[in-house]
Amino acid sequence: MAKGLSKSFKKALWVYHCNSGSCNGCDIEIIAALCPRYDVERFGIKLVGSPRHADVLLVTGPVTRQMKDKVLRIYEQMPDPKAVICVGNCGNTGDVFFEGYNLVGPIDNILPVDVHVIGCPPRPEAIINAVAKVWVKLETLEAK
Amino acid sequence: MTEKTTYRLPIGPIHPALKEPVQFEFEIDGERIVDVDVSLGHVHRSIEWAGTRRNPIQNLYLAERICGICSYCHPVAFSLAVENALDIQVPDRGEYLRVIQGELERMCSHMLWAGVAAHEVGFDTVLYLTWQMREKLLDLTEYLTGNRVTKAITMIGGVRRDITKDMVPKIQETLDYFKENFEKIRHTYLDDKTFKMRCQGVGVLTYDDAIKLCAVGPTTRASGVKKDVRVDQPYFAYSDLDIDYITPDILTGEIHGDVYDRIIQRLLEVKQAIDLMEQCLDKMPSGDIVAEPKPAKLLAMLKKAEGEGIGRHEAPRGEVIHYVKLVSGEENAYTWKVRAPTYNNILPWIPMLKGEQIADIPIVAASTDPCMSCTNRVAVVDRDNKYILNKEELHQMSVEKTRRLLK
Amino acid sequence: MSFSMIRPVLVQLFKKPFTNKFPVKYTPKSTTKLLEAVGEGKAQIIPPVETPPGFRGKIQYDKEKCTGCRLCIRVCPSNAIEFKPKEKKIKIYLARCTFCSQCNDVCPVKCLSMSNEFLLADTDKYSKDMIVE
Amino acid sequence: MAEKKQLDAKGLVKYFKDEFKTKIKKTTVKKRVVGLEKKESYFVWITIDKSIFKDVIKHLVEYQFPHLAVVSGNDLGKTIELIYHFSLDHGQKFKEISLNIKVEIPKSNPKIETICDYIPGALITEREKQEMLGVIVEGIPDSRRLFLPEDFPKGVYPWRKDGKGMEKVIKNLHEVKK
Repeated sequence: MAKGLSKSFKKALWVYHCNSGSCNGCDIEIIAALCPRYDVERFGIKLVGSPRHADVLLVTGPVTRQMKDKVLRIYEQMPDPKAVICVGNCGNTGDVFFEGYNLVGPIDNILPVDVHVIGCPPRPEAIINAVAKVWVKLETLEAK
Repeated sequence: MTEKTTYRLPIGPIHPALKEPVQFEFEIDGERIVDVDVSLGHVHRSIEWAGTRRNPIQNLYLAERICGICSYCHPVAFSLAVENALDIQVPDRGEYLRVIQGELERMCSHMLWAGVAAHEVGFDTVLYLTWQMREKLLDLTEYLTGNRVTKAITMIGGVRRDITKDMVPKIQETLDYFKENFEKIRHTYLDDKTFKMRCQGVGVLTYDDAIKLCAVGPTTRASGVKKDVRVDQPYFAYSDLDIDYITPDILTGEIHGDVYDRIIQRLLEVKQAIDLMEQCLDKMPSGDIVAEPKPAKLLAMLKKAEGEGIGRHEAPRGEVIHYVKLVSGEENAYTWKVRAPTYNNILPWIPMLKGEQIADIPIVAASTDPCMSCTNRVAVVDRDNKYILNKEELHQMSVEKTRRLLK
Repeated sequence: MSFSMIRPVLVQLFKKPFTNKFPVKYTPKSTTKLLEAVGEGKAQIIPPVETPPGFRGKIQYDKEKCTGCRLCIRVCPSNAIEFKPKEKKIKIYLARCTFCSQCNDVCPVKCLSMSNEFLLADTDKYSKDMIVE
Repeated sequence: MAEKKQLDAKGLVKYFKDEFKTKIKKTTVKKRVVGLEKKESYFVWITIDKSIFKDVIKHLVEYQFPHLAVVSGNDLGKTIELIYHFSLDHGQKFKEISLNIKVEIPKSNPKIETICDYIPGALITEREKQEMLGVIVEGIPDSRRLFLPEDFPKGVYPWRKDGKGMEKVIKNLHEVKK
C-alpha cells in the first residue's frame, strides 16, 4: 500500500455489509452500531449501498451454496485496498451450523479475512473494537 | 409498433433495500409491476436436517439461530412441541415468564420494523429515533437474559431465568418510558404527511386474498382477518390475561388492508404488549420456573419418550409452528419441521405488489416484515444484462417519489 | 405549518447526547500510539455500555474443579468443547461458542462460568486468546 | 361459512368418521390444559387413506375454509407420511382446533394430489416437500425448486432417512483447523 494512503483511508472507512446466510442477529447489531447509541459515523464509517464504493466488507453468516459466488463477486467488485471483517461466530467457524448440506463456509475458506469478531452475536462495541483492530493493521502495514 | 413491451427486473439477492438475501423478478411495464416471482433459498442452512442429528436441548439453541430477530419464538415453539408430545406440564410461573419474554420480543421486533419501514420510505430520521428507543428494550432484554439478541432463556418445560422482585422496577421503568413516548411514535407515523402519502392505498391485500393465501400475523390482521394464536388457542398464560384480537379498525374504524393499516396494526400491538406485560407482572404466581431443573435428567427422559406434537406460538411476524416427532431409544428428534411466519407471507406479496410502482417495492415488501432467514432469505440479478437496479438506486427512487409527492 | 419542531430542537441542544463514545470520541491519529498510551496509563478509553449482572460473555473454566464427566460436550449445541482424553479435561474454542451458557447449567461441579468480557476480536480465530483450557 | 353448525373436536372426528367410515384409519384427540384458569386446547390427529385424501380436503373446505399452516413429512422406512397441519375456528376466543391430517404414501411411488386448487396458499409448502422428501405432487402449478440450489444433485432428498447420496453434499465446517 502506498505511503500516506492509510491516513486518509482510515478516517473514512466505508463499509459494505453482506449477509451470506446468517440469522440476522449480527446484521441488526451492525445496524445498531450505526444508530444513535453507538454512532460509528463519528469515525467516518458509513454503510454504503454498493460494493464498488466500499473499503471494508462486513460478512456475516456461514455462506450457503447459493451465496458463495455472490459473496465472491462482491469481494471482487470492491476496489483495492480492502479489508474484510467477519462478524459473528457462524461466519468464523459455522457455530451451530457446523454441519449441513447447503453450506460451504466458513468465510475464511472463501475470502481472506482480516479480523474475526467473536460473539453470537457480538455486541456493537465488539464490532467497533474490530474496526480499531483494522486501524492497527493498516498502521502496521504502512509502517513497513 | 403498438405492441407493449414489458421488462424483467430482477432485484436481489444482495440489495440495499433488502437486509437479507432473497430474489425478486418483476415483470414491469414502465413503472407498473405486472408480475412478480420470488426465489428463495439463499439462506437455506439445512437447519431442520441438522436438528435430527442433535438432541432436543442442543436443538433449542439451533432453533434460536433460525432467526436473530425472533430469537425467542422459535425455541419456545420447539419446546411447546416437545411438551405436547411428552405431556410435560409447565409450572404456572414458567408460563407467565414465557409471556413476558414473548411480549418483550414483540415490542423489540415491532420497533425494529418501524425503523426499517421509515427507512424504506426514505425517512431516515425516524429510523434513528425508533432505534434509539429500541435500545431501551435491548437493555432490558440484556438485563433479563444476559444477551442483547439471542436470549437463550427457553428450556423444555419452562424457562432458565427467573424474574426476581428487584428486577421488576427496571421492567416497569422501561414500560413507563414507552407509555410516555407512545403518543410521540403514533404522531410521527400516523399524522405525518409523508407516511400518509406513501402508505395509504399502497400494497393492498384484500380480506379474501389473506384467507386464501393463508397469510399470518400482522399482515393478515391488518386485512381484517381475526387470527392470532394468542387468542385462538389457550397456551402459556395468555388465557388468564385480558387479551383480544387487534385489527386496525380499532383506531380508525375501517379496514383497507394497505401498508398504512399494517403500520397502525403494529403500533397497536406494541401498546397491547405493554399492557400484557403489566398484567403478567401483577398476576404472576410464585413457584417453580421449570418442570425439570436438571438437564441431564431431562435428556434421559427425552431418550425414552415416544410421540409427536406440534407447538404454535404467535411470533411478532405471525404464527410459528413446529412439528416434532420423537422415537423412543433415540436421543435425537426423528423429524423436526419448522414453519416460520414469512413462509406463509410470501405468496401475499404477489397480489400486494401487482399494479404498484417500482419505487414502492421496498415499502410493500417490508410491510409484511419479511424475515428470510426464518423462511430460509430479496436480491438484484443481472440475468441477460437487461436491467439492473441496486438497493441504493431503489432507495433513491423511493426518496425521489416522496419528494415528488411532497411538492 | 406550525413550528412544532423548535421546542424539540432546543431541548436537544442542551441535552446530554445519547451516544456512548466508546472507545474514543473521534478516530485517533494513530491507534497504535493511543493503545501504547493507554497501556502506560497516560490516556483513557471511554468504557463500553455497562454489562448487567448475569451477562453471558467469555467463558471461564476452572481446570482444578473439572472432573471430566463430559456432560457439557453432550449439551453443547455447536461442538465447541473438545475433550482431552489424557488429562481428562476440556478445551473450549471461543470461535465456535454460542454463548448460551447451557454448559454452565449442566456442569455438576460448577467449574464453568460466564464472565463480563465481550470485546473479542482477533486476526486469527484459533489464536491463544480464543481458546479456553 | 356460517350456515353449517360449528363442531367441537369430538364432533369433528365424528363428522369425518360418518362421512368416510373405514377409510379413516386412526383418530386421536389430545387435550392440553394451561394457565391458572385451566383453559383447554384440542389437537386432533386423523390418519386417512390416500384414496380419499382429495375428498377430505374438499369436505373440509366446504365445512369451513381452514388455515393451512404447513405440510410436514416423516420418512417411515417404506412409506412417507405427510401431515397437513390445519387450524379451524380461528377468530373465536380460545376455541380454535388444531387439525392434523396424516396421509401415508409408498416410497416406491410417492405421488399425492395437489391441494392448491382448493387452498392456493399451499403452493410454497408443496414445492418444499417435492425437493426435501422426493414426493411428487401431481398437478402442482409451479414445480420449480424452492430452497435448494440448481446445482444440487438430483435424487438426493435431505429429509429422507436412508441418506442416499447425502455424503456428497454434507460439509463439516469445523474440520478446518490449524
